[in-house]
Amino acid sequence: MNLLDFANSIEGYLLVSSILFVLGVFAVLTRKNAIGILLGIELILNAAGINFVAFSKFHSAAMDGQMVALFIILIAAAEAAVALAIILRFYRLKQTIDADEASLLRN
Amino acid sequence: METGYISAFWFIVIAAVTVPLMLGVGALLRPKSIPTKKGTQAYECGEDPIGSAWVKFNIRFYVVAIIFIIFDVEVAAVLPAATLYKDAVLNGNGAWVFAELFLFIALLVLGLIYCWVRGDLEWVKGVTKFAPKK
Amino acid sequence: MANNSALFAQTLTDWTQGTFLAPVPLWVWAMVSALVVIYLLALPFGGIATYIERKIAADMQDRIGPNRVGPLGLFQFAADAVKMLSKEDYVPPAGDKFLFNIAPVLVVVGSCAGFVALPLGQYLVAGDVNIGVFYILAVTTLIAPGILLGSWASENKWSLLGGLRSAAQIVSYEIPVALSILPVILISGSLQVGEIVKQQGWNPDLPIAANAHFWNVVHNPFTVFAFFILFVGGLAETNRIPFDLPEAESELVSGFNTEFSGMRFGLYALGEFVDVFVMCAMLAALYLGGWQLPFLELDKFWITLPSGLIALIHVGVFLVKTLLLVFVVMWLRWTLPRLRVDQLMGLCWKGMVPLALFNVLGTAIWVWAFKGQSMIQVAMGLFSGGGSSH
Amino acid sequence: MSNGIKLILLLAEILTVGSALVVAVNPNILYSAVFLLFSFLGVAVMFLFAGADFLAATQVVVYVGGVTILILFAIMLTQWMYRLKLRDVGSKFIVPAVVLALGLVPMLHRGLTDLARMVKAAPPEKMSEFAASPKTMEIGKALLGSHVLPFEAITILLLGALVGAVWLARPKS
Repeated sequence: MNLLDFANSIEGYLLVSSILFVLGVFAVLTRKNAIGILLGIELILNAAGINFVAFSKFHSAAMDGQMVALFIILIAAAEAAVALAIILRFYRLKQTIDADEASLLRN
Repeated sequence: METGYISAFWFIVIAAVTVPLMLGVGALLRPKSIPTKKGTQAYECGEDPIGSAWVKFNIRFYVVAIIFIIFDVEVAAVLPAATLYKDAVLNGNGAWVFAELFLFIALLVLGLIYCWVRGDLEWVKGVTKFAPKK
Repeated sequence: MANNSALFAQTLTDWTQGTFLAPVPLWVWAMVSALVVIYLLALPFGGIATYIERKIAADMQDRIGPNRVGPLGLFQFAADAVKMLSKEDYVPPAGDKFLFNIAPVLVVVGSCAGFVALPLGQYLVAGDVNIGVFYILAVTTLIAPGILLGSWASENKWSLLGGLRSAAQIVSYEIPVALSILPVILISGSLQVGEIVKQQGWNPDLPIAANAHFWNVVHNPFTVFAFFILFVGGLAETNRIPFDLPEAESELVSGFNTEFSGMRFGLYALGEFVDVFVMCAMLAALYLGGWQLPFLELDKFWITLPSGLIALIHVGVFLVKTLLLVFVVMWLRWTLPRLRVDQLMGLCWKGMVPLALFNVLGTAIWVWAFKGQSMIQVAMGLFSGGGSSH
Repeated sequence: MSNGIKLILLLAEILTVGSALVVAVNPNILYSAVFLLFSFLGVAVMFLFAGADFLAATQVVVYVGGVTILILFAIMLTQWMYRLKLRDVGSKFIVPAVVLALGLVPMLHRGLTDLARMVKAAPPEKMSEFAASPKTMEIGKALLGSHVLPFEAITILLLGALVGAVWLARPKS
């Protein structure tokens, strides 16, 4: 199987999705910056979306996977809005967005 | 995938290539530039800039963007149902799609009213009206 | 694959069947169509528009305007291009070089890619993709990050302020724009621009029931408002007066492109004019019937016209409608004062968004009540006494 | 599908992965955000090739036009940039993270491909037919029919998110 066919097969899609997921986890673990952690989470959500869309085409040829991927996109937007609002609130409180500073459960 | 997207691909590639192409043609044509002290400063009408331009800005922009993203997502989500509406009406079962559209509009209006009433749509924040002391 | 025949590339493939060009594959024709549309329509439009804008400005202020280069100053834009190409290429040393270089690419790609789904004629569309309108909305969103990143990379206070204003303005006005496209989708039941245009014909010889409804702008009372909201939203999305706060010269020098000089500035300006064209063309296609001649259907004409001539007439009609809208955009520039930033946001969120939502609801009720017929169809049905045509 | 078109997909996948790599490792948070934009675009192209045209446009509209702008605003509005220079390096998790990343990719990919083999694949002709058909109306039917409950739940969730996010972002007097 050559590279072009691999790219257009479910294995290719799954490989991209796995790498994206792992890079997302990596970013979440290594970033100190709260926005950096959010970037990692966005990567993870995209990886999940690719997964659903790939299975939707290659394994059922039906809409179910795409529906879930659509829901992921919709929820990801809500998540980004709330997460960034939290970051803003945290910044007002501490004048920093270093996630390590967020260990206290009170002001 | 439709054939139309092949055109889209070429449009994007050619538009992207146009930018370095034009800059490259310019590089061949123009005389060599001699940087001066004033010329390499950030332009502030001839004054020497004080401090970096990368400073923190007001959060109003941010609140607008938060409201925007939720509305954007809702509009994107209602498009598929909207394409079905005409056929559904002509086939006599438009009520279900209409209910969906109505719910969507009602939710957007609710969100808008909340932001409006709580003053999040005001650009000028924190300015209280002058109230004379008793 | 539906509507293959509507593709520019497919048309070229069909035309060249039996000639020596027959073995040329489809993707080459797709590339040719992209080259033709971008280099012979989009970019020249951006250049000539600067000349026309100055000429209109001069006429409105009782001046002569550019009149030195060529007859009537017609080659002014060529002189401008040479000037821009030969100017110093300035990259702010304190700024961010990578982002400074990538920002114009995003702006130009975002505006040029919108052309793909615009039907210049019935069979002259680069790619009449199924998600048409949504595709245009999607690719034009690339412009806002482009402007924001370019302004940040300049390391200039004017730039950053202008870029932030611009991004906030573009994203805010995207909501009324998207909501004003929704009535058209409710009426047409399709996102495909070619299909939407096709439904806007009107032939007086046909009975009402067999006719397509007329232009969407007069489909029902609500679409008239939706048309105006889309137009005003388009002005704001393209940073045109009265919404040109991001580059307000009296307060922000030149806004987000203060540090862009020479051809870099030229590309920004070009991208902006192309974006104006895409906006106006979208408006013409969605609400003003695109390539449809009013009250005529050329293929049902009393003599059969050659298909090439029909295609040319279609392109001409579409361009006339679009350029008229572009003219109005330029006209407004010398008519209206600039809004203040709080008025700008107030107009969007407190004025246009509620009105656009109301239009969507009103159109939905109209389509339901009159079974998708337009005002004209309903009125003619009443006068002829025939009642509903269904 | 011809080889040229498959090449576009391959390039999009490389763009996705390469940009994601920059997102994960670049110390400059602003560059991470910019490359996240390119990663989103690559994913949109992958969606397009998998027959999800509407989803691809939604991806661009929501992520590129919405989330990226929001993140860029957040970076530009919360950082004292001239002091921090946007550096974001060093964390006590860096060694376990590298080990985890190197180990996790083959594991995940192996597991997912095994899963893909276990599930019965769609016949090739059905697959290509599915990839070529327009999806907007299909999605509309599913949203109004089989998936109506999650869809309504998500619309209400979005309203809640709007109220919550705006409440959080509001300055307290």
